Amino acid sequence: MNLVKTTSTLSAENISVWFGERQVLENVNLVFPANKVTALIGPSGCGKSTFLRTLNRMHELIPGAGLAGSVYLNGEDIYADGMDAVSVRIKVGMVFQKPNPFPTMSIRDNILSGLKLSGRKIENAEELVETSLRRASIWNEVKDRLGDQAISLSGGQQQRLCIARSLAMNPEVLLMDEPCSALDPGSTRRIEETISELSETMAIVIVTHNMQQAQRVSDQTAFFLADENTPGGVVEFGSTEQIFNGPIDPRTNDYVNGHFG
Amino acid sequence: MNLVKTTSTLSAENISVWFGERQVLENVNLVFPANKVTALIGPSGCGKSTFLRTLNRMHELIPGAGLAGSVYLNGEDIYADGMDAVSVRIKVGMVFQKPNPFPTMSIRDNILSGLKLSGRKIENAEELVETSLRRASIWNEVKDRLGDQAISLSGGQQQRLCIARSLAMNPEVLLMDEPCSALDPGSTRRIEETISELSETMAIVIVTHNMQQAQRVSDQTAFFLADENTPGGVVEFGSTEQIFNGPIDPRTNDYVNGHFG
Amino acid sequence: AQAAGVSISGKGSSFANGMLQACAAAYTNNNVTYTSTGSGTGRTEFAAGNIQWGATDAAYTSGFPSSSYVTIPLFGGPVAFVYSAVGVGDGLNLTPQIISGILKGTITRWDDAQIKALNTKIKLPKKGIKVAYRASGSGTNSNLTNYLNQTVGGWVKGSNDMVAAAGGSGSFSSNATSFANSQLLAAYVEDNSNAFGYFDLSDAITADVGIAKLKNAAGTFVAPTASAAGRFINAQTPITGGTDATNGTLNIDFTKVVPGAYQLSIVTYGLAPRNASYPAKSTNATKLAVQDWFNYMIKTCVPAKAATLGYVPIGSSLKTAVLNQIKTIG
Amino acid sequence: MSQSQTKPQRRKLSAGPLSRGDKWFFRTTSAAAHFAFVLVALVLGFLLFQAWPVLQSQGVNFVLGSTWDPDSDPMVLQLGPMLWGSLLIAVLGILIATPMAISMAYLIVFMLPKRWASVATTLIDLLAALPSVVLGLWGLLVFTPIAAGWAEILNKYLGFIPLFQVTDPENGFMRSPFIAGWIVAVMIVPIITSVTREIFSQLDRDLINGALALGGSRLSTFRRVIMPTASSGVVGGVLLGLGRAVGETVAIFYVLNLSMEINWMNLVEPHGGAVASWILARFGEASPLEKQGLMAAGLVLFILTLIVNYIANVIVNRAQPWRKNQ
Amino acid sequence: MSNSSIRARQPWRRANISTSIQIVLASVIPLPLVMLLALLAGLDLTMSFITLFVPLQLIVSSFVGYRAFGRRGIGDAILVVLTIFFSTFVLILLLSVLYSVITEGAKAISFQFIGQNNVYVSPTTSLDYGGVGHAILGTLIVVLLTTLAAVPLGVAMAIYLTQSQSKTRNLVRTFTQALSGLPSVVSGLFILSIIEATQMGRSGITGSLALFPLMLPTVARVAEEALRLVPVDLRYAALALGAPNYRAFFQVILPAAKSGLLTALLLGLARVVGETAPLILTMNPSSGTNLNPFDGGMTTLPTYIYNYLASSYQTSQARAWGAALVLLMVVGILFALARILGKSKSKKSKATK
Ligand SMILES: Nc1ncnc2c1ncn2[C@@H]1O[C@H](COP(=O)(O)OP(=O)(O)OP(=O)(O)O)[C@@H](O)[C@H]1O
Ligand SMILES: Nc1ncnc2c1ncn2[C@@H]1O[C@H](COP(=O)(O)OP(=O)(O)OP(=O)(O)O)[C@@H](O)[C@H]1O
Ligand SMILES: [Mg+2]
Ligand SMILES: [Mg+2]
Repeated sequence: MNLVKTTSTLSAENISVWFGERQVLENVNLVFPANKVTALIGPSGCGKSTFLRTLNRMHELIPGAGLAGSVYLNGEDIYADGMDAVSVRIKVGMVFQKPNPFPTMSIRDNILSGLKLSGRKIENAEELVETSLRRASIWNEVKDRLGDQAISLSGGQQQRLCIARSLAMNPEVLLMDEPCSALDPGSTRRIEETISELSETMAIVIVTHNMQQAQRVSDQTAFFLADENTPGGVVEFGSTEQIFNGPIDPRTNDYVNGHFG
Repeated sequence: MNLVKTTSTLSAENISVWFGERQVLENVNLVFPANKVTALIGPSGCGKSTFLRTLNRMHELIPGAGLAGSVYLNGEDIYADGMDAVSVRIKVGMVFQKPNPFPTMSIRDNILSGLKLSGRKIENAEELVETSLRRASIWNEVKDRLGDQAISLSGGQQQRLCIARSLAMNPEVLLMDEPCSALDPGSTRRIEETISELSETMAIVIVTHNMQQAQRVSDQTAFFLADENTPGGVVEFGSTEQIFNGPIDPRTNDYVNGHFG
Repeated sequence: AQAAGVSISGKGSSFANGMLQACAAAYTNNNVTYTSTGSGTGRTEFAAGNIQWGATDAAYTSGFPSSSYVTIPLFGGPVAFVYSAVGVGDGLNLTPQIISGILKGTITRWDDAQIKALNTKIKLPKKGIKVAYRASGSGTNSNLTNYLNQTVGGWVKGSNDMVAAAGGSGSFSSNATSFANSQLLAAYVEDNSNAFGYFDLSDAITADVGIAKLKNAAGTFVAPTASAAGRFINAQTPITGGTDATNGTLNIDFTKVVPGAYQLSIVTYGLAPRNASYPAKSTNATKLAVQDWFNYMIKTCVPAKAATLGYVPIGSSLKTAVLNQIKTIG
Repeated sequence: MSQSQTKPQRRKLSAGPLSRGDKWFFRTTSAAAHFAFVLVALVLGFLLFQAWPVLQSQGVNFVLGSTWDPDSDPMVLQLGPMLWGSLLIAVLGILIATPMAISMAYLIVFMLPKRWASVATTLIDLLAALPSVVLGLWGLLVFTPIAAGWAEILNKYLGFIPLFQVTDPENGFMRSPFIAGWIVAVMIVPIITSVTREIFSQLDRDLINGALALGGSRLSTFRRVIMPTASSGVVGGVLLGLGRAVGETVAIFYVLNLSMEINWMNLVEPHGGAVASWILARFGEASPLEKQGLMAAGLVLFILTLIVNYIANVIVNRAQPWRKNQ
Repeated sequence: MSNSSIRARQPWRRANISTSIQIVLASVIPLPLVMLLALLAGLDLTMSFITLFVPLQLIVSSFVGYRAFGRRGIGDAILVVLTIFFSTFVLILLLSVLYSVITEGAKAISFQFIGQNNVYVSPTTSLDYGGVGHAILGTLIVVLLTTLAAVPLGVAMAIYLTQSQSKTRNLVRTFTQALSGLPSVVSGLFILSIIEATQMGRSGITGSLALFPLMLPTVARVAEEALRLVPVDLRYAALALGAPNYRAFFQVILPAAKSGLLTALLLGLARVVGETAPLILTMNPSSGTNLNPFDGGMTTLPTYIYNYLASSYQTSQARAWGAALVLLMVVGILFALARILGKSKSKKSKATK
């Protein structure tokens, strides 16, 4: 799989990943262009989440983690010497599978938490809170109770709050790890809408188990697979249209048509 | 939906369920005829597992649980006064989402555990172990190490062991709650084969999130749905063929075609 | 090591601890356990019937056992005034008046004029005195109070014949530090410079402290030694023909003029049951064992070991009376 | 599709007869469990029975007054200085122990590599079981001279603060509430560390990862996410330590100069109080009447720990909805 | 696609390592400096450490942190330095306890010290005679009796708290917790008041009774946790197979929780084995060996220490230290056992996941 490094916002080159002695990913090459949504699909345990975490240097927090290859953000290697992990994470936002708002903070403080945590000055706090919540399409639901505890929200609202929290940092890339798997249909629909809107201003990478969701929201799709006892890797990567309607690899075909998993 | 109570093995009538004051199911009517596989599908949290647990009186183990309606096993109300929960559970077996063999017992003892636990005599132990393991299509894999700890098996094998453990009790109905969701494709395929074979001798009820699986294994399908803050219920119930290819309710159509969840 | 006979346990005087432990260890007819708790505890525990025998430096004046019992003088010894004043060796000269002043907090410095006047040859430290005293009910305290009250005056006793010390209404300076038993007190004086305290001579010999000379009624300064204490004790008169409470005790007069005597010397009494049903956990065998144990102490152990440990055996003038007292146990 | 218009009737569940074995199983265990009530009632009952005459005759002054004179007629038994001393020492112990325990827990959970973390955990758990008599032994013979040195320095340089004032600096700095506080701190540090470590390690990792993914640094994550989320649990651990500190007997007995003269806050002044040690010191030679007074002191002490425990419970269980899901 | 020559690397380490080196250097340099200053000024070592070394260390580390990470480096450096400082400080204190007990205790300890009793021992007897054998036996007997009552009862409580659905569970839990706050001296007073009310006299059994209210809540609490750790799935699986509750408990839950319950037992033992105050109130000491818990005095290791600590004789203090070391060894053995059992448990539960 030969990908040309073009004007891409984020690209992963020859990424291999280890946990201790065990290799779980081998030679992954993917490019995530600006303003595009990329879906990562594949059966459980094939390394999607792990790969996602290498993209904003969350991977290194796990003791014994190992990595080979490079990740370029606008041409700069985020693993280069002297590159500060914190500055990378500020540019590459992340939303987790389980909504994880800070339980001790109000809705408003959750939005501002990123700035406070990274020690940046907050100007125009009110405006920032409103824009972020609006972009995550949750403003209308919470505008009257910004002071309430974040956990008083429903699961779907919490997840959109977490998205808003990331947006407040104004990231260049947003990583989402199965953001809807714990949510009801209504919330799922709303988050999918949010994703389409956000893709106008940033690159988005989303891991999902839901084939229909991948088809609905993504522009390009990468199919990960790990055979038993071998490291996982990308089997096929291309436009979503192609992956779902004309996959080249028979395993991709099997997977997207629900023959396993 | 008017169902005639005929030669059915198990039937649920007007089942409503509460947790404390919160009602999570309302008025569910379903019939599970002998030798048929029934799939329960629906988005997360709509009450499928809860309903399943009312069918063998596992529901009552949760503090604050409430129930209305009746469940008939061969015409007898299993919730009737003087009916012993233990005797119901012996007739209606259950397999859980996460494989849960008894970790302190060997494979062999796991198979016999049901009889020992329910205080029944064990005759022909060896024969029973073999038949049960054969029916769960795991005999060949474990026949040489029946004395090993059950947890030394792989996830898929453990799940089939749990099925075998239920089969050793010779149940009239087998309930399965997402038995494959934690398993790899190969194990999934084998369990699906087991289900088809078993359906020749008992009624099977299976909860699944995998639409393809429901289509592959079941004869009839019930679609559950719960709108926000209202109790869940059955939206549509019919032959699997009809539910997937000609659903009457538009919500069923949306769901089976992956438009939410 | 398994002892023959029965087990008898006693509690009480920490003043007597050194002597009693030594005798208990050497005694083989029965198994004797002695726990140094302070005379007060010894007496209440004996009165409550919790132990088979007791040891006290002050006889009962209240809280009597509910049954008949015997009080037996076992041995005596001096109470030493000790200090750890830097640069001062043994032999600081002290009077009852100075001691009373130090304990009450009216004399607070080592270089106080009154002390200086008596110790012209010693270079006293220009430091405050850290006073340490016994807080729990002890025979040492009781005798000290009697002594100071008779020689200086103004010292009052509380219940159980002890100084009411810790409550603040007592006679000790509120800056003084209190200790539950004399061994803790000894450790304190040893570890602290410029401290002052008092305890039995046997502890004083083992501890690394200075020992003061005390002015006696005859007007001479005498160091606490077994023989000096013996002179004082053997000059006291025993009481007979009274009650259980008084019989066997000595009528100690701290103002008595005895040449060469160390004035603050005290006597340890053994307590033993006389009633068959007392104490609650006693049997006849245990009473015989107590009898045998006391006989052993008076006849064998104390005369042999007292001198090296800093105690005084009962003098020959008293011995017959004491042995007769022991016969009434049981 | 559903035909029932009337509200469905809830049925009685578990209607079936329990087997004989189960009946016995539940009866026996339930009897055992309810023995907890019996035991608490017995302790309170017996102590109250013994203490009643004293409580009645002394009234509220039993806890407020500061004279303990079993010789006067009528007897005056007032526990004030001991109660206050117990609290003073316990609070001092907590103030010393808490920052250390939190540091230790943070070190173990967030800084040490796994192997060292488990070594440290074992060590701390072991030290939590140090018998207090051993601690007293160490306190008396090893620690007191050292801590007296610290107290002297504090008095020398910070003597203008009432906390570190003494009436007579010549008097040595031993056997003060300051030293007892340190001993108590050494005793409860492992307990608080254990609880805090447990809570830190059970913190939702997603929450910490969330903070790190938002560009949080070590300090900001600790201050804004870890501590606020763990605080109520940590407070629970601290109060557990406080309960222990208030009830500590032998260790304090060895290192404190017990005095009925109240010491409000002069930490390095060589006298103070502690109810439990007072009981131990007095009971041996107490007359039957004074013994009743000591029983009353025990009762008051137990009630004090009950109150501390109750507050701990309330704080730990107070609105923490994010814990319910776990 | 696969390229077998690639190796696992940790690129993020590089930055960390250079910072770490700077931090280590920064920590090492102030140390001799401060020592020298302290030596010259004749300052107390702990004090100079606190007043000079720590502030110096804070400044240097903040500087290094700032150079590596900018402003946030300052805060992180301060956090790290303070954490390490406080932890080290408290560890030194705690280890000093262990160190004192071990070095001082080692002087007294010998086979004869562990084996012999105390009958022929006086304060001046040399350390070659007598020992704590009787106290070890006394401790074992008293604690064993407590255990016989507290463990079955505590485990039964834990069963009730985890297996039944009864409404009084929370109340039982609250009371158990209240009991766990019972000061040990109060427990002693409680039994003492019973002794005095019933005239039963003191013996080993009264000591055991005084320990009982202290051990019970510990066992109940830890046992409850151990039973709670057994996945509820297992219980449901057993019940779904038609097991009555008691069979599900004894055949499935109990075997799975066995090591956890043993931990409960050992922690309960550790809670009471060092108790002193309640035993002083409720038992008479004995210098001889007494194996009859219903009659006569009995010495336990803590009361032995307590009594010997009350003596200024060198040998007596040495005996107290020796007994403390023996006591610590007993506690240590209990903990090692608990730890080993706890380990095998966690391995098992990992394997089930
Ligand atoms: N912290 C870790 N330590 C060791 N191995 C890990 C760790 N996290 C994940 N793994 C292993 O790495 C492999 C990939 O895991 P990962 O979570 O990335 O899979 P995934 O594709 O996200 O699966 P899922 O769809 O279930 O989320 C798995 O085999 C997993 O067991
Ligand atoms: N023990 C319980 N106590 C209270 N509420 C419960 C309990 N178990 C389930 N519920 C609630 O009942 C509803 C139905 O839950 P249930 O587990 O039956 O859903 P489900 O359809 O099986 O979902 P899933 O597909 O995620 O397994 C949910 O809203 C859930 O929150
Ligand atoms: Mg994942
Ligand atoms: Mg479910």
